[in-house]
Amino acid sequence: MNMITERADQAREFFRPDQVWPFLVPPQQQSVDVSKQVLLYIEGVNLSFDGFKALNNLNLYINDGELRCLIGANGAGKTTLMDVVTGKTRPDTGSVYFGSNINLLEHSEDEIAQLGIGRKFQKPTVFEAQTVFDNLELALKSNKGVIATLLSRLSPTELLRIDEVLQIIGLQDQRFMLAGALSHGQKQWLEIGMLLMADPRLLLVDEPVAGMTPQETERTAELLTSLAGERTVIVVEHDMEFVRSIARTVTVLHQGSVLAEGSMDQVQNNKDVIEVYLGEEA
Amino acid sequence: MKFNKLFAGVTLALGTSMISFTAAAGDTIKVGVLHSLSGTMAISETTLKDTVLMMIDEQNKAGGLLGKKLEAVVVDPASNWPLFAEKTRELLTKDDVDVIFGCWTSVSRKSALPVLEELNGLMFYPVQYEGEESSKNVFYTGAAPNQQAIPAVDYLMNDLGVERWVLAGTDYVYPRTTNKILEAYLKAKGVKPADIMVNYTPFGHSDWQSIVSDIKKFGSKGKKTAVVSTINGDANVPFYKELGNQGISSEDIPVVAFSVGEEELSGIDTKPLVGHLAAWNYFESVDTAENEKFIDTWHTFIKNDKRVTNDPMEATYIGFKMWTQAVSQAGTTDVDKVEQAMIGQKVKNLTGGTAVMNKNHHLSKPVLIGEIQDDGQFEVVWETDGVVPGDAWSDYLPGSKDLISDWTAPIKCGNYNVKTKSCGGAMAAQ
Amino acid sequence: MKQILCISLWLMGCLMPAVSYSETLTDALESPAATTRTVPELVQELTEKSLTQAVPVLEALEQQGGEEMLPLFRTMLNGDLYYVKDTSQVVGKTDTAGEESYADILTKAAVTGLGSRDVKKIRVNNTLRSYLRNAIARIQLSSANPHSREQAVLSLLSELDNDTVGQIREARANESVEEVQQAMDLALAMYALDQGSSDIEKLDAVEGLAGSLQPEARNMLRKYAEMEPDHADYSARVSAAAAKALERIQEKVEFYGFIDQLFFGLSLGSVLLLAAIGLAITFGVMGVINMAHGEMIMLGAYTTYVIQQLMPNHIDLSIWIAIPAAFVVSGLVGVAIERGVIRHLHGRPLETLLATFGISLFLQQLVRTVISPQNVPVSTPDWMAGTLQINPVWSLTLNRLYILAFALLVFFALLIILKKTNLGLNVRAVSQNRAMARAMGVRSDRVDAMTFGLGSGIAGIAGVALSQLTNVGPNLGQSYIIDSFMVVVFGGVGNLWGTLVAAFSLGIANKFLEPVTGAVLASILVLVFIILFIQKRPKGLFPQKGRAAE
Amino acid sequence: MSTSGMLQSVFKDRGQPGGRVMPFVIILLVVTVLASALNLLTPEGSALHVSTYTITLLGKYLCYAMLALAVDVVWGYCGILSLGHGAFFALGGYAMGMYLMRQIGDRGVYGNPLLPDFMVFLDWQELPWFWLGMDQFWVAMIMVLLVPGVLAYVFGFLAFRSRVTGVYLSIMTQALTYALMLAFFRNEMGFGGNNGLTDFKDILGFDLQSDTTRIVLFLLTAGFLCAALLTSHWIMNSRMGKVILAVRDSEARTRFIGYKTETYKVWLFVYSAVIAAIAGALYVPQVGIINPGEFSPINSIEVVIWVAVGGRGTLIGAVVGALLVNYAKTRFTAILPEGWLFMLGALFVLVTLYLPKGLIGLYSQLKQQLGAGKPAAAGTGKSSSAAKTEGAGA
Repeated sequence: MNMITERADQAREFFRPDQVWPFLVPPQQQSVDVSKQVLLYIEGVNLSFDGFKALNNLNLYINDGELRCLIGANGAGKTTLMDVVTGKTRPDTGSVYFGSNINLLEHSEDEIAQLGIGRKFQKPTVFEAQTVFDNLELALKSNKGVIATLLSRLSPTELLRIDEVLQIIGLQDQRFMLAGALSHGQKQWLEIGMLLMADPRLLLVDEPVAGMTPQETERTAELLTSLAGERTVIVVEHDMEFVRSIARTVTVLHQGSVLAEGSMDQVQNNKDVIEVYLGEEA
Repeated sequence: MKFNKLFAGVTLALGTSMISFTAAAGDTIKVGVLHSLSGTMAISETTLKDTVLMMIDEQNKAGGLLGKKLEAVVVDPASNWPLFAEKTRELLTKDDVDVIFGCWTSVSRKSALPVLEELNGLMFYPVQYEGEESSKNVFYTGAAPNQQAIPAVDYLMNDLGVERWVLAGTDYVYPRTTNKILEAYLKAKGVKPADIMVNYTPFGHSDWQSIVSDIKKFGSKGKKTAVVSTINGDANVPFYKELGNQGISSEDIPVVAFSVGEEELSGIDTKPLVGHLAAWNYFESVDTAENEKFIDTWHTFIKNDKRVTNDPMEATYIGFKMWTQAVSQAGTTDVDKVEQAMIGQKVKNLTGGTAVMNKNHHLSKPVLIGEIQDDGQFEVVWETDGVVPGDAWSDYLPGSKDLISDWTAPIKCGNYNVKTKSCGGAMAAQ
Repeated sequence: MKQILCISLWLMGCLMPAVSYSETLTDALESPAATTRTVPELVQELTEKSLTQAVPVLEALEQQGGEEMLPLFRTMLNGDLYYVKDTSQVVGKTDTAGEESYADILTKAAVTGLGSRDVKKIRVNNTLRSYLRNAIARIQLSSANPHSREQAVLSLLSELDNDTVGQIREARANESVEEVQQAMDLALAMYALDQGSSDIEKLDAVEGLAGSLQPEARNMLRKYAEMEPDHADYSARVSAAAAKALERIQEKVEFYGFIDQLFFGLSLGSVLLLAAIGLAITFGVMGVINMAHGEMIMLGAYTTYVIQQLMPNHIDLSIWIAIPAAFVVSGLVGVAIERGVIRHLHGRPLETLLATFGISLFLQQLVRTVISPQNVPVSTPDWMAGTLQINPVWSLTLNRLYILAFALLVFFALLIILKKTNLGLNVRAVSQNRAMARAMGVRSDRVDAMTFGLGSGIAGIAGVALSQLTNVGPNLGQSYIIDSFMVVVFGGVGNLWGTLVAAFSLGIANKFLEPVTGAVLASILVLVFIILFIQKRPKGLFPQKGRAAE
Repeated sequence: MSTSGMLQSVFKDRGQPGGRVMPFVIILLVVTVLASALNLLTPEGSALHVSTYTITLLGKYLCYAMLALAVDVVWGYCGILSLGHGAFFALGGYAMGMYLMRQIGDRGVYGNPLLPDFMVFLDWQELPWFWLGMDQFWVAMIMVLLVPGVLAYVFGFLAFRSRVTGVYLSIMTQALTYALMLAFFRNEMGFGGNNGLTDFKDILGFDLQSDTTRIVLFLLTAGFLCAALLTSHWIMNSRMGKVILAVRDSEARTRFIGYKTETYKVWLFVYSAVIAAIAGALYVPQVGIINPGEFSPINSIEVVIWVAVGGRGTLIGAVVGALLVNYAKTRFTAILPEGWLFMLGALFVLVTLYLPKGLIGLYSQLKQQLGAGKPAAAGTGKSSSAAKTEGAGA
């Protein structure tokens, strides 16, 4: 008898008219908590592929609004680190937090992107079969559900935003050209433009100036510096000149963990860094 | 530019094909041939197409029919069941054929049947099948279950003293129905359910280890055991091979098959099959003057001395002969008249005796049981005393035991219920 | 009834030629069938009698000729007994190395100058065959060869009667070989259980049967174990003892049944392994989806057929020639496909899939047109036929055993090729990093062709093995293609060991499911399982790890 | 989006793959209506008469065209090469077949009012549960949509969530249809085994063998095909369409800009499966039989080649490809039965090697080459280099 009433209670609870079932509640967009000034926490992250330690007890904190450069030799773990932050790869151990409240390891790539983390790949990846305009439209910060995209139409403000970004990346004249027909440098710009469309809180930029002319490099440097402050930017780059031109803080990765951190000059005079780089050269 | 040429070639090919297709015939009687020439069934059916062509050739040499030449219209339903319906419609409406010889599998017949009935066509179906059908528009010249399965079981039971039965078949309608009938028949003969093992395998089953091992265990219980096999086509070779490999000889556990004939044996290494049995209405090895002539004509026609003859070929032969006789008798190729004239037609069997077309559109034929020899032929070990009339509806199935088929007046019905004295199903609605 | 009596009397005559020869002869003389015909006359009669009339003639022959009739009976049982059309002389055919020769069946004198058209076969049917087999067994009870004696006793187990048992008892006294003694004891125990006069005798007999796995012994025990209490022979003690003995035997039988099933599974696994292993190379290592893989198998099987047609008299050897030939044929076709089509579709796996599917349709139709749309016969060499009888309830079929061994051999050979040879090194280099391998001077296009040729060639070898198990026809390849892909995907692409494990586990799973669900449902369940498994672990059982695998 | 908006997008040529469909839809409708009118209104034997045989043949082609469209939607636009779409087609067909079977009622040969004939002679005593309610047209129609839809959803959900892509997915779809084929071949399943379902009498009370019913079915098929074309066009031109193309070209990138790609793929897969199922449901009453052969993997692969011939990633291409290849098949199997498989095999190879964009691609290429001669069209020259981009990578 007791059990029956218990069950009935459970059922009543389940069908309460004043509440929606938990699985029907739309997931709330969490806002990032940056009260401690830190936007990205990476703590004790380990990751190995078939015995090769790609990331080795890596600790890294990125402040809100910072522009940080990551440098390091090939295989130091730079790209892998980006993979971990954007959800492409799960670390074996460790934690990655966005702000102090969002555990990035619980989210998938698309959710992380929606949280406001944008990424530019080493090799420019744009949707080559679609126009520049469509590429930007796709990247637009908007509701990205199936029904929403099926029924959506561009609002005037959105159109304006696209025009604005086209202006920034200098592709106004190519707006209806297929992205596949762009030059390498233009694709780089388009990808940056797509990042801008998404209006992200944190940008991960992997070798943005590879294959760019000196003028383009200069413009990129300007753009990235201008973005910092309002947004947080992490740049991975080999071009030391470029790094020097934009960086305030530089982090050196080596064999999957942080070797040194500081201003460009500090890092260049760091004993460990010199040893590793000279050692490699020798 | 390469594409242009290719494209032009395709267009040209399509164009010419349309022209060649409209070659019209003069005053001829058209005979439709509806056998798969490609796809999985082509192996069996191509032979029947050639048989019909041979018969037409012979008939034309003998002066044609009603003073007209016969003309074959061959189409290829490509072993694709819906295509059988489509091609039937093509034959009956586009080509205006007077009769169709065709189909092998039950499903192809079932597919063509509604079209035949709708357009009032006439078809001869030459393959042993599960029965349970009688259409006004179809004549069934192959064996019904009571002309193949039941005599075979009688032989095993009475002459070989078989007490335990394995009913092994491919999982489709012919084995299912045949085995249902046999199970009922065996039980009526006092066989205990524990002494019957039924097993179904998919088409083309090739790994027979477990099943043969089960049969071996089933057969080692001290009673004489036999396998009644309705295993279809491709699956047979691995089955017999496995039997041989597991050391089961035809003396221990004989297998009697209903789908293994000369044609099937010609494609396999017969060593493991020697001594096993098959039940048919015809064997190439039967020594009669008619058969010898038939085989000779066949070898001349097909220009290959090694080609064998088989039961469905004889069924085609009988069907064709009967049709020509019925057309001559009716003096027309009109379907309704020919249909009435068909009933009672007699044609000499190739194996001796006379086949008679019954009121139910099935034949009365003798039943033979042969043992497989290592040259791919059968040695007749037993035959029925006289002819056995084909049953459209089995007496051993609960659904059909009250049904008969009689296409003569006054019944004129394919599924007449003798209890309710009424014509069931679709006929009732008309 | 009288006939039966006569037969048993003759039988005695055969069994005890020294003791009561004259006695039986007189008896036999009285029977209607046995007039005083001589052996040659009787043999002559065989050429005239129809199948149903032949048994009495054989009976007479057995009775008169005794052991001398063995060659005649054996030849007849094998279907090698002929008679010369012109002279009615009865001859036996021997087939050595494809040369047919005939010899008079009684005098053994060679008869030369006969072709297959000059002789007619003396036909046998099942009734005759089983009669001949038993007659041979009866004659052989006194054979000099202990193995023949044992076989003779065992084949008589199913029809023990008073006289046979008498003979066995007699022979037992003089028997010195242990195996034969055991067989004879078994026969005697069976007889004692069935015909024994006292419970004690019967209980003794049950004891004697308790360890035996012979199905006849089991049947006898079962008869008593399951005997209804109202039966005349019923005895509660015997019945209980028999039931207990039966239970013990049943345990053993079940154990061997399990082993049997395991072997079936391994055997099916070996077939899957053979079919899939070539694919494991082309798909796994090169990443090329070759839908024409099944047709490579088919070509191998057809190669076997063609070789057998070319050397019809050396079937035993044909397989050994077919293996390298099939490798070469399928391998060359593979290379041609790679050079002609796949090369142009590099890095477009879905297009490759479609193009190779087209090739598979093309090859099937080619075989239909060139050879025949029908299945073609491929003979099994004698050394592959038959079983390895380990005990009465457990035997391994030889062809399956060979194919299992062969599959493993091919597998390990391939493993060595990939691990230890230069080609293997190049293959691995190209599959891991094409650009780098090229920079190192590896001719990647050549390696691609070689790899594809290797995979296809191995498929060809699989075809040789499959030709021994199943139909050789244009559709042969199609029936294995889906299974092959399943095995490779399940095992983990690019991992040969994975393919091995996957093939055997799928084979075994299939065979253990089959008795429960039936063959069709078993294959459906295995398919569904793989589909679900791949969702869980998209990279298979043994995935390649690391960034290279992305 | 309003209807007018939808129409607007349909007429708007944005250089998207697929291009304009409205002219094609209009042509299609005109031709079918004309053919129907000629069949019904002109006497037999008249030069203008279109025979019922031709109508059923065309009806069949249109069903195949719809199936091809379904495959194209997932393969051409989203890079999901399904080698198992025949399964959805057949399931839709079976649902319709079950309804038609129940419609026979007591007119079967055994006169059993409840059980279809094949159940009677297999000695079944009662209707299996999944046959219940199938005598109601609306239940059957729901099943036509629901069963394939749910199967596609479950399969897609599992596969796309665990990121099974490319050839793996193709092989899995093939295994799916193969497993279904084996299952439907089993007589115990209660779908008539190898014989399938046949001997249908009428649909919603209309005699299936009357010319009028055939014409109505034929027109319905054309109507559904046009509706599917328009809907697909609308989807592909919405932002969702752009996301789908993006998924095809770089799924990872699409994810990194915040789209849950698996959801898009699942729903597109379901949409495509439903189109295939409707095609199957329309196919069955027109050809008069449905049997497990429709599940055979080879059928599904053939559909892919229709799409490839016509031009994948263009809606019209799929339809044109299906019509052309099937017409050629009908013609060539009549003339040269043995030659057809050679042709089909060669078609597979040639199209993948030399015509990656199919006939539609060839057509636009030719048009462009001709146009390039005129100075006015010089501006479009650059986009031709994009034609090299291969759509359906793994």
